[in-house]
Amino acid sequence: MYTLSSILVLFVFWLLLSGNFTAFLIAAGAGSAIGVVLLARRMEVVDHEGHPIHLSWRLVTYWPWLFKEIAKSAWGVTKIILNPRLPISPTLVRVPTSQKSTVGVVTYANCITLTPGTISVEVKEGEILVHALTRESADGLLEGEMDRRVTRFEGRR
Amino acid sequence: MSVFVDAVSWACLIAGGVFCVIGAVGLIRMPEFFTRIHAAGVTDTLGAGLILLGLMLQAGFTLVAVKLAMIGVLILFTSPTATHALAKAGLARGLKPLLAEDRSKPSNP
Amino acid sequence: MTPEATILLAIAVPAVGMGLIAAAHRMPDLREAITLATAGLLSVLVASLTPLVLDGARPGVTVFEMMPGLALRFEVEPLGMLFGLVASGLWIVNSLYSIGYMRGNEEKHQTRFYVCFAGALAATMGIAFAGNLLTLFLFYEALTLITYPLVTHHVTPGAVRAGRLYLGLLVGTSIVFLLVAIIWTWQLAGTIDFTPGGILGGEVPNATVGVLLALYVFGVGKAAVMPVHRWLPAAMVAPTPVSALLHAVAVVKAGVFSVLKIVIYVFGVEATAGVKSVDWLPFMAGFTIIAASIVALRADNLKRRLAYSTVSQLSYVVLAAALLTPLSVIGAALHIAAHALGKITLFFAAGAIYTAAHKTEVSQLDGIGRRMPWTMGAFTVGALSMIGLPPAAGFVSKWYILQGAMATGQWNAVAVVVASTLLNAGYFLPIVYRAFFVAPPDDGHRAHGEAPFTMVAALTLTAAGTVALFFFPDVPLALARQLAGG
Amino acid sequence: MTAIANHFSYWATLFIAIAGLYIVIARGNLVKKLVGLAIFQTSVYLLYIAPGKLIGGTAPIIADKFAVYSNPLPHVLILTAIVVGVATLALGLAIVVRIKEAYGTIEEDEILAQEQPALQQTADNKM
Amino acid sequence: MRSWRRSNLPFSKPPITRCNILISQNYPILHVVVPLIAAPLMVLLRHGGFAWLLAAVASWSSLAVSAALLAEVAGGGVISYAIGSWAPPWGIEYRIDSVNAFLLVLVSLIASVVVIYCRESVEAEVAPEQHYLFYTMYVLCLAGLLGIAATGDGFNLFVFLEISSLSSYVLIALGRDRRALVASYQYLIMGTIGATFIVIGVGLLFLMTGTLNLADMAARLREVTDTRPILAALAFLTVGISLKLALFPLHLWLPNAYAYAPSAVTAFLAATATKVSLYVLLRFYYSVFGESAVFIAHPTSDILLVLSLAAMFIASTVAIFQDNIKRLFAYSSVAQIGYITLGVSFDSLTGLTAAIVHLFNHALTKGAIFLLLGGIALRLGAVRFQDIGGIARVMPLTSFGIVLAGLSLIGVPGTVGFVSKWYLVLAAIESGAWWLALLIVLSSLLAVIYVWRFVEAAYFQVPSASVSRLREAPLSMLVPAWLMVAACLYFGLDASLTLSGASQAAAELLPGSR
Amino acid sequence: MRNYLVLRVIAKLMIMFMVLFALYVQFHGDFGPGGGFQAGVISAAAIVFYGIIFGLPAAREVVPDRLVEVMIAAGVLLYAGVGVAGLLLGGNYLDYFVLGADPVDGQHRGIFWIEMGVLITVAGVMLKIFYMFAGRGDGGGE
Amino acid sequence: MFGAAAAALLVALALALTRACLGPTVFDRALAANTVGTIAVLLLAVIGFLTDRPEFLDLAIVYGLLNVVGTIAVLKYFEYGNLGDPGDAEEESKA
Ligand code: NA
Ligand code: NA
Repeated sequence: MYTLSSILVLFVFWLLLSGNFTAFLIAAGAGSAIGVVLLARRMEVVDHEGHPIHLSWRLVTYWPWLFKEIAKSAWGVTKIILNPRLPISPTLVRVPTSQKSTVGVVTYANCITLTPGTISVEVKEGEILVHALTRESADGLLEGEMDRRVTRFEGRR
Repeated sequence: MSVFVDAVSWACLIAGGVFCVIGAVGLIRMPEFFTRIHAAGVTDTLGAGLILLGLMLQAGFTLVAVKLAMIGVLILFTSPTATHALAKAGLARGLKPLLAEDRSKPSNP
Repeated sequence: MTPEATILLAIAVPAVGMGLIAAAHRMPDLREAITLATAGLLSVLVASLTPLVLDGARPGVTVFEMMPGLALRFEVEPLGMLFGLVASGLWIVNSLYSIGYMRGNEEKHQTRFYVCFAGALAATMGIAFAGNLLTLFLFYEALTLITYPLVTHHVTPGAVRAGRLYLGLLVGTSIVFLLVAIIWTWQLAGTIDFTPGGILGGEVPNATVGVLLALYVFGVGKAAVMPVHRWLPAAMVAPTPVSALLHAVAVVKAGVFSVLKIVIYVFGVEATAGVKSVDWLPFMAGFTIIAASIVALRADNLKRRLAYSTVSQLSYVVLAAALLTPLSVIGAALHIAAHALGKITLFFAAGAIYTAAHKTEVSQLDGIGRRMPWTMGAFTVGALSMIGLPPAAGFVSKWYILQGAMATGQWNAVAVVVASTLLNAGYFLPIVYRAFFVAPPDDGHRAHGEAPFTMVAALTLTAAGTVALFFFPDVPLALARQLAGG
Repeated sequence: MTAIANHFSYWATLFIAIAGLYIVIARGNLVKKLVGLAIFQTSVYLLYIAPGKLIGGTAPIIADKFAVYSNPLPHVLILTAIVVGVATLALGLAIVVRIKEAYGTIEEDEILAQEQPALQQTADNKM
Repeated sequence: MRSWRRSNLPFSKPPITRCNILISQNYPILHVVVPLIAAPLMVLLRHGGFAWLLAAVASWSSLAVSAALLAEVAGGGVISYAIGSWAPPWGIEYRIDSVNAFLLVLVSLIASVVVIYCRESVEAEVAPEQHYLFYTMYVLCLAGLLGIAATGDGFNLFVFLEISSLSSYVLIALGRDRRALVASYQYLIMGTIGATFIVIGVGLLFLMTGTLNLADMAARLREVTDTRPILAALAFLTVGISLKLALFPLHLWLPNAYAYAPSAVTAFLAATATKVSLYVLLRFYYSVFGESAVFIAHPTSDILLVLSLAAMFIASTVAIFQDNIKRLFAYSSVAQIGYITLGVSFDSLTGLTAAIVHLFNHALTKGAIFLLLGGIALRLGAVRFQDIGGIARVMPLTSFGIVLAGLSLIGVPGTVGFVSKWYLVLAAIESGAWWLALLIVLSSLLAVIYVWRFVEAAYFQVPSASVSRLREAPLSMLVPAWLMVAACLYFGLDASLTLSGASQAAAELLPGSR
Repeated sequence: MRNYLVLRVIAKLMIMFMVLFALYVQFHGDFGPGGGFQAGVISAAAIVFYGIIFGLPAAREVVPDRLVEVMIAAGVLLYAGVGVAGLLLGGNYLDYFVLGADPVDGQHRGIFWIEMGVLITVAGVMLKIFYMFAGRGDGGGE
Repeated sequence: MFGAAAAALLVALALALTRACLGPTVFDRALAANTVGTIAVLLLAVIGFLTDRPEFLDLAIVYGLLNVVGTIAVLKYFEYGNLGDPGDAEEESKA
């Protein structure tokens, strides 16, 4: 199941990259996709973690929100950097997580890191240790908006 | 249309370049390692995103745009991963963050 | 057999002899027989060439080209003929003597000794018959190297030191001066073939001729002109047959032979006669003659005295060559032969004394003539030849040298010869006197007689030769005259 | 403009080369020396990146459907130089690893110090 | 000039007549390709004995091909071979003339002789599981050296230089003494700096001329007006090549590398690597920059002269005081390289002939010495003076071979060293510097001292118990070594072949003075 | 590091795409030289990435040491073989033009196989280097 | 305009390199190097447009991939002392 869908995804990826549709290149693409998946099976990386195909359609709703958040917080950090007084108040904080799957937790952790002003430092059972540039961004994270959205994005299986 | 797209794309490129510089300035200005990571984040997100967007607008709906998008996705996935790994490694190797407040202590006896 | 083949054989025979001697190293008798046979064969070969040369022929053979325009070439001319005769003839006698000496003193490494000796003769033949400077240089160096194991025969620290000096001075001077001189000559004249009348004549600036001559004279370290004479006394650590080889048969003779040959065939006697820049050479030679004689006078060690005598006598040849007159050149050539016979007799005698009586110092020789009459008789003949008194060969050669000097009015040279004759007498006659006219000390030493028979036979033979050369100098003289006649 | 570019590449080459060489010479740590060497080699890439007068103008990679490409393409040269540099660095590191196993250190002076007693000993033996 | 596949277009379509294989047409590349193909085969098969056989076959075929090439160009011809049929200057050109054909024969000859020797020597000195690696690196090194000699392309030259260098670093590091590692590391650092200098020099020329083809570069350099970058290129190349050829004082890597490498490697490298570097120097000086640009416009001659004299005297003096005999002869190599560069510094036909003929002669001499020392190393484990006392009694052939080759180092007539010395002194006298002639011969007296240290140790000392137990080196090592010794004597007595080759090559480089 | 959650998940996601991208570069690089090199570097980087995250033994299981050596040799042999093929077909060494029915075709084939050789060798060499150092050393640096 | 973006990126690059040189800790340098990598990727893309050679994008992708592998390799080295340690001992997982 994962194998077949992986081959398909890789083949589409190939076609996107290639843009050339000669018989040779299409054949090469198909062959490459199959070969890569065979190698990946050897590595045992073709599973729900390595190939989270089930999440793909939810990206459509999640990413725009994420981009907005990134832009907002990046602007906040920019102001801090450009402020001559450098008004920072670095804070370490533990953020609880509500995701069920590893992919979900990783997504949440990476989203925390991706939004400037907060970085996930350690991912642990049920919580993430976060370093925030200011108290405010730490507080913002603790409100749990992102946590809820990632959990929703992860979906229930 | 093309003028408008051009204008937007120029704006994106300039803004992206500026954010990149700001991130780099932050890299210099910030007092210690963990705070510097946040500054680098500006370059990685807003700077990179805007520049790639500007370039994509220039490229139009072509293969080049697809590749630019791919670079964007690549950065989107790898940048936080690398940053996180850095922060984790720093902490693990005994690098003490400069803190105004440590709210992690209570739950970490 | 063609003369060309004979020339090549003259070099090949001792070389092959080396191999045979080495192969027979477990059978001493066979080994010594091979040595004698080789020596005899060589003498016959060389002698067979003599009539040709006396008839004016100059047989030659080019073996191959070593470098473009520079061949390995042999050519027999009168001087080389004379040297070849002396060397090959004395090798027989020396071999005879060596057998007695080496066995009598129970020397080690006897095979190596005979092998190297044969090799030295091969190299000497190459020098004698060299047709150009390159060939001469090749065999000159070969002679140095092949005699090195002979000089260091005893492998004592002293022998190793002497070997270092021997090698350092001879190889050093030959590479630093002689080689440069040869290449310079080649560059100036476009040839380095030995040519009657010389090859440098005319075109070369006078000053250059003087510098070149200096390079040659000091480059040929074997001629032992002061100050490059020091290897010769040092080499006295070697067994007596080796000393005989060095002093009479091959090494130093090869040196003065080379100097004479270069003066005659490279510079040219007539061509160089008026050149001012070579005037230093007679002085250098004269100084060596006198200085070495004085050292000899003060030496108590018999072999050391003989060694310095050699240094002095060699410079006779150099002086004679430097006089640049036909008569003195005849004298020089004859002196090579005369000194060879006389000095080998003296060394044989010294070796015989050492073998029979284990005495090395002059002061120990009181009355020894009574126990070793043959030996000391021969010694006396040799001493007379050194001094230059009849009826010894030394008289003939000195006579020609003096005549040459006087004919051209080089009175300094005359004075040197006369003075050195007195000095020679001063350090040889006391030995003869002690041996025969002073009573032996009563120190309870065991009685001894003559040395082993082969040794006595050999030294008697050479003493007889010394006298014979006085009475019948025809062949050498004829050869030498050809030389002077150009 | 080309001239400026050319000169820029000269100076950049020179600067990086000197910096790299300085590290090679000044550092006693064998790995750091190799890093310096790698930096030194980097200078070459810069030099080849600014070819003033390539035969036939720009070097095409994909030009038309079928085109002749000439061999002295800067990026091929740089690529080759990189390959050589990587190989050198890897070999150097491999040697350093074995030096570390043999001597227990990768500091030049400490290695020398270990060899020095050996020299001393040979001198003593000779006495 | 004769072009083997003449093409006027950037590429030319050769007449497609399949299977008209003329192997001889491809000689200019085959001598490099054969060892290059042999190397991966060895890795694939991973078998020491097979690797040796393959290395031997590769070396011998390279020798055969090189000899055929030399015969082809001996008359003064030039063979131009376009890789991939891309006509020069677009493609990589291989260009064989009498200069590099001479070198090709030398290098492949040495390789062919040493490879026989390797059989027993490598068995003893290299761990069994690394034998295939040894031979892989050996043929790679050979291919690199041959490639340097054959190629007419500046960058390709750098690539082959690095192939040979990298493989020689590995070969040196395979030595059993741990100091081999440090030596290899030092050589790697110095060699890489040298190679990088060279590629910077080539790059500067590339920037100025837009071409990497050396012949083409030479033609275009005449038109370049801005000479400062060219001067810089000259300086970079000179320093870089001097590092590779161990010109004093850039020789510091050499003594340890030679002393601690496996014996076969020392012999092979000593006989070939520095010689090939010297060829590169000559090629750039005479064929690319041109004689006038190098020697007349700049004091190159004087600089070379001073450095050469320093090498001759200082390195020889240092050699005298070495205890490790391999190190001694390594320093002697530095000195002998000084003789070669001295010949170059005269900038005359005779001087260049002397340099080239000494290049050949010294390769034979040092090859022989290091091969024979390898025999001692095999039996004794070490080649230090305090260990070899009296060794001539138990290893007479080995010892005598070293003495004969040592005589060649001194320059005794009848050996190749004499021929070299003759021409060097002649060149010095021709240039009017007879004091230089004296210095040349004076410096060879230092060789007398260090060679005689060996003679006295080997012949005049009483063998210790450990020495007495030794046997003569095995035949498979003695035969190659004595082949070299015999060559030292043969070409010393009859130098017409080597000298005609050398003077032809010199005339090729110095066309004006023919 | 296989228990390092974030890295593990991201690595699993990326590795397949990296290898595929490498092959993309390889197959689209036949007009420009260097494709093989980049492809080799990327595919090796993918394996190295895997090795870093999942450990050297795991990487060695996927690509054994012997395979790495064979890759290096086979790549070089392929490269040289193409050259010899040109030679055997009557052209010069590395002559692509004789490899196909017409020169253009021949050039395509020639470059393709050459680049394949480069890919295999470069990937092999990079892995060899990684294997050589990954198991050793304990922070020789600062 | 691409030129302006490129110039801005060069400035950013210089600043990041400054941090890489200043350190002071290894992690600062690694962070700076990672940022340099990101900027270099962008710069490559912009240069592709500037010189009209789209193949630079492939180069950018390659660089981006290697950048992340390199950063993580460096981190692993400093955390574990070598690159090959499977690191099973570490407890972090919740899965
Ligand atoms: Na963040
Ligand atoms: Na962030």
